[in-house]
Amino acid sequence: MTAYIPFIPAIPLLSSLIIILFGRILSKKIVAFLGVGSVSLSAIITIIAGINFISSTPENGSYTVTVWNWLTTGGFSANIAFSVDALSLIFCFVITFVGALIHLYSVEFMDHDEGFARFFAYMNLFVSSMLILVLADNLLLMYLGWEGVGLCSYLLIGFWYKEPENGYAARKAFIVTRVGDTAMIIGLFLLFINLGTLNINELMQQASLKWAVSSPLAILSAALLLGGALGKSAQLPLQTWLPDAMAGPSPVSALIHAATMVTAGVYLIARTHVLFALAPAVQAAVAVIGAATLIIAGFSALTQHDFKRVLAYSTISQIGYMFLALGVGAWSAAVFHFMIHAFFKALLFLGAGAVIHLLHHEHDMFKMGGLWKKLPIIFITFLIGSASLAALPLISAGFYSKDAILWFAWSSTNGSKWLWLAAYFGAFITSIYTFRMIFVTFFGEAKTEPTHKPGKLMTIPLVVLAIISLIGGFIELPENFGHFQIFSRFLSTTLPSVQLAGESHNELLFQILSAIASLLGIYLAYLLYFKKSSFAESFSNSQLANFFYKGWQFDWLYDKVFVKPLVWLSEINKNDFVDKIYTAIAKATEFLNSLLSRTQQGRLRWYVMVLTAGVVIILTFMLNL
Amino acid sequence: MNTIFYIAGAIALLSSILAITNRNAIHALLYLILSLLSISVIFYILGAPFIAALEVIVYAGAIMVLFIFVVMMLNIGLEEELENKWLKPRMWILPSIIAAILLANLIYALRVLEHQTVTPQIIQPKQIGISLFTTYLLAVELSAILLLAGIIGAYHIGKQKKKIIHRFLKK
Amino acid sequence: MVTVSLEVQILFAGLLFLIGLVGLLVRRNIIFMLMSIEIMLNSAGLVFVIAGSHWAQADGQVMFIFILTVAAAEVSVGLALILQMYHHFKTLDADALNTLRDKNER
Amino acid sequence: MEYIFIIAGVLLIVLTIAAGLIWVERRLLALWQDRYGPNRVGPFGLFQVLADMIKIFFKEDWIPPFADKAVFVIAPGILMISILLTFAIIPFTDSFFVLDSNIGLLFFLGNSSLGVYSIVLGGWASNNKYSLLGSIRASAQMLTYEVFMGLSLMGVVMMSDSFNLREIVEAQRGMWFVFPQFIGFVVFLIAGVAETHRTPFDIPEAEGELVAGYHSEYSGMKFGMFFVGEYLGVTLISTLIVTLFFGGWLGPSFLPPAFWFFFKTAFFICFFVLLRASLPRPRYDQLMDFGWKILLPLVLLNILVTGAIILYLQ
Repeated sequence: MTAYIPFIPAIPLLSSLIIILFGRILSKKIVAFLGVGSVSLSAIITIIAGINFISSTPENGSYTVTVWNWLTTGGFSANIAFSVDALSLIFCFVITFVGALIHLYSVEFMDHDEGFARFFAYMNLFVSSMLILVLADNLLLMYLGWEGVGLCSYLLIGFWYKEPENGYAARKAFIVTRVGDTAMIIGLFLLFINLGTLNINELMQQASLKWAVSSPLAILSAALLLGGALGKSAQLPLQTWLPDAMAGPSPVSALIHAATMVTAGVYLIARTHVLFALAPAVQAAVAVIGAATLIIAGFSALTQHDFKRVLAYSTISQIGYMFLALGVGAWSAAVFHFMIHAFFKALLFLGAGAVIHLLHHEHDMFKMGGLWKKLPIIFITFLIGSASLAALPLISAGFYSKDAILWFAWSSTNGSKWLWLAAYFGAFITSIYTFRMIFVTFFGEAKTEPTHKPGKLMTIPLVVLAIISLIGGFIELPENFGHFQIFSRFLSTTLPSVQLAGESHNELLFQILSAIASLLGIYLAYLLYFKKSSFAESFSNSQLANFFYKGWQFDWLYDKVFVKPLVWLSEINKNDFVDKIYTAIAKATEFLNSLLSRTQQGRLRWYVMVLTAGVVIILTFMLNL
Repeated sequence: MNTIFYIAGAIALLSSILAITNRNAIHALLYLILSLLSISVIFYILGAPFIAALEVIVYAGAIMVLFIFVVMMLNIGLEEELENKWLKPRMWILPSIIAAILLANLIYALRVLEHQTVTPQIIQPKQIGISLFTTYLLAVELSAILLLAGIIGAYHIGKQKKKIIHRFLKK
Repeated sequence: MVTVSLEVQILFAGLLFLIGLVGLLVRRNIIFMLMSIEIMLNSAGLVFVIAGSHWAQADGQVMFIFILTVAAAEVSVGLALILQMYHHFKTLDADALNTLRDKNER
Repeated sequence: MEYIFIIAGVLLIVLTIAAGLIWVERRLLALWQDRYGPNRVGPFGLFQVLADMIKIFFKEDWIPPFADKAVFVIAPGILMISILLTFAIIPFTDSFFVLDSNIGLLFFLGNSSLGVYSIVLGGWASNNKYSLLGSIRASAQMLTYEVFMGLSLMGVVMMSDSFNLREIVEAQRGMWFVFPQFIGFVVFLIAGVAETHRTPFDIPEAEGELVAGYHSEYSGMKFGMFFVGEYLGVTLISTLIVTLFFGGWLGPSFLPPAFWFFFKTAFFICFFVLLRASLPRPRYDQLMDFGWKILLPLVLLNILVTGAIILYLQ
């Protein structure tokens, strides 16, 4: 029954290998068929696995499929083993389903690109790595997937490598996430040394057995893992790479930098939630970081001109929501928001990509406008996605997921009103910048003409995702709204449910409040950007806006704090004074060598003489002693 | 028989000394062959007739012919003045000292033998053959490989590239 | 058969070895060096045969056969090398083969 | 004392035969090549040998001034000594032999390998380029053919279980080894011709190209020694072929064993002369190729098969 699980990551991997090896000789059709087909096949298998899982859920909530023993050394052993539970199934579903749609979209999007085969090879490799990441039953294998997605991200950001800036963005993404990855691998070492295993289930059991709540080791290891999660998920203070990562093709942004890879941090924290529960301080930090990130990124999104950069900051902000949810212990709310976010953000990126694609690669929103008549399907789907992002009440899926987070930020035991306030304010900003995007791009006077209508391959994924973004929220309804909670029940086998501080609060009040925030944001955007209020003009020219536009100057800060001192240090150490010691050793050796080399004069007889004399001397001593 | 031993031994030592001091390569080789033949005599009277025959066939008959062959091919042997330049009397000092120390060591070590006399028995070729192909079978195989390597090595090293190339083949 | 004492026999072999050794150390002509090596090898074989006849065992003579094998291989390769050397350096001077020495010194 | 008589007898017989062969060969060559041989001195030219000997003894014994004198003088002696010594191990009859040695065959091989020196040194000491070329050829040829001369005899040794020639003859009472060891016999015959460097393997002297090769500087009795040495070699190889492959002195008892031995030997000597009379001389590289590429594998195969059959029959 479970034997097919390994095929979920294996099929894209195989397809990737085939395309890498034979990409040059295969025709575009075959490459496209392989690329899309493999991911679709994985999606089908995932759905079958999901149905099987629901119909016969294992007792402890997960089952493991061991493929083979990867390595065994000393007391350590790691298997290539895949663990299936509700959490990984949801992630798998999102990855393969959204992945398949994005692949389909890419067939048209990348049609005229010379790197067509290369693109699909990377994408398939990415899907495979991401699936390994979420299915891994031990942290080492997970780390393999973790680095695999990092690699694919690097490759795909720099996909159009002929532009130097793209390469720079790719390197930036790689290096910044590397900071987090380093913390994470140290965390893995720490866990292994103290708990003796990297198998996630055993690890969680051992941790809860051996470590008390708030014990230093628990805090340290949770903090280190959090470091990895921050890097991958572009959270404060490692968020600077994601906006630049938009240099990659739009499907890449949709799949990697919105839907899947950047949520790996969410997955990691959810997966190791036991550890975080043991370290309340770190968990609180998660919440605070999430809240801070969502506001900072929201403000940045407000001022961007580049279509995709708005969405990138929005992604950072939305992941901030997920982190907030994780931080307050609302695990299932975080995962729910991840899923919904994956749908609508992929939709938004694909829509934005389509617009950019059709407008001669024009990225600046203010050079677009009036597109709603010319590209109606894209407009409608984009509007649905935006509604979801802005959490338009009742009809959008985003409302339900974000509302849950807002509610738990207030009401859970770990929550506080400050967190709620931040999240609430964030939601308000979200709806402003979302509809700023809509009004600027799709309304007003037309500035650029689209070249042609999008093809079927591009519109079908948009429509499908739009439908899901509309109805996806109904699988999890708040308690006061019919209390229809398939999703959290499904997840409850894996993740604990949120603990509420008290029952006294009225959930409905909060829903109304967030609805007001959302609608108010939309109205404000309407005033500022549809009616062209002069305030918008003056604001966008202000210092503050520039500050926000530059992403709160984090790049500048890092340049001053890390890069410049390092360059300065390297400069003063130009002559490598530490090396002087070694040079001295080398010089001394060289001198000794020159002494010795006098004996190496190339005279055979001299060598024989010395050899013989040596033997004679030794023999004399041996005989007489 | 002891007399034969002493005579053959004396000839062997003398001809060896002449071999290493001679200026002429062919003469030296002849002295060396003489030395080998007298050692072969010693082998014979020590009860090793097979080895004596091998010494003559292989050592004196084949290996030394190779030497002579090479010396003849290089057409050397009449370079007395060069050898005189190479063989200055003071060159003998250090080697002689080393040899003297070694000889002293040898004599010192030999005192443990305490005048043991030997009454050798003749060992027939058959015994050697049986010993070779049972106890030392592996060593025989290894020597076969060694000889093969020697053949190939000598062939490869000794091969000379054609120095004269046809003018059309020159660059 | 021979009744010369073992001591004298081994001394004889030892003297032969020393003659070869001195020859090896003194001669500059590489052919003579190879010849001296042959003398030494031969004397080593002689000791084996003496020992074999002392204990009336075939092993000593077997060892001599192996020495013979080694000598044959050594001489064939050695002479091929000498041929090459002569063609390369136009001399048989062993001291001429010093192109691998450290040129910076001396 | 008896010992000395035997040695003297053997020497006398052998040398007489060798000297007589000079006449025999010339007469036989004349017969086969349809011309006159020596027929003036004495009946049938029989005293031609004597006349030649007188001439050779009284000729000026000239040593070239550019020659290496000592080696020049020693060289022909080595040939004579090595061949004459080998006759010591030939069992002419059951009781008439010089040495009954356990390593008889090895003694022959050792001496034949020493015989090379005479030609090599003779050619080198002459200090003449033709002589040198001849001796280089000779050393290469003899080294080559010595290898499988020794190997070709190993089949015989395996079958008779001994190096002792008398025992080898005794072992042929049932059947001459020429039948089971036919390959060995053929190879030994060819190698024997090459060892004595007679036509067709007389490349070291090759009058046409090397003006008599290694002995072109020799004259007088030294040349005579080379000359007689060749006939001694022919005799020696013939006696060995007879001893090793044709049952030695064995034969029907109505005639003495000595007769059978000399009869068979005479047959092979005549065969050698016939070879000279009928075969042309091959090229040098053909000779070497033939040796290494045909005879050597053949001999090794012979040893392998013989060993396998002996093992099987045990």
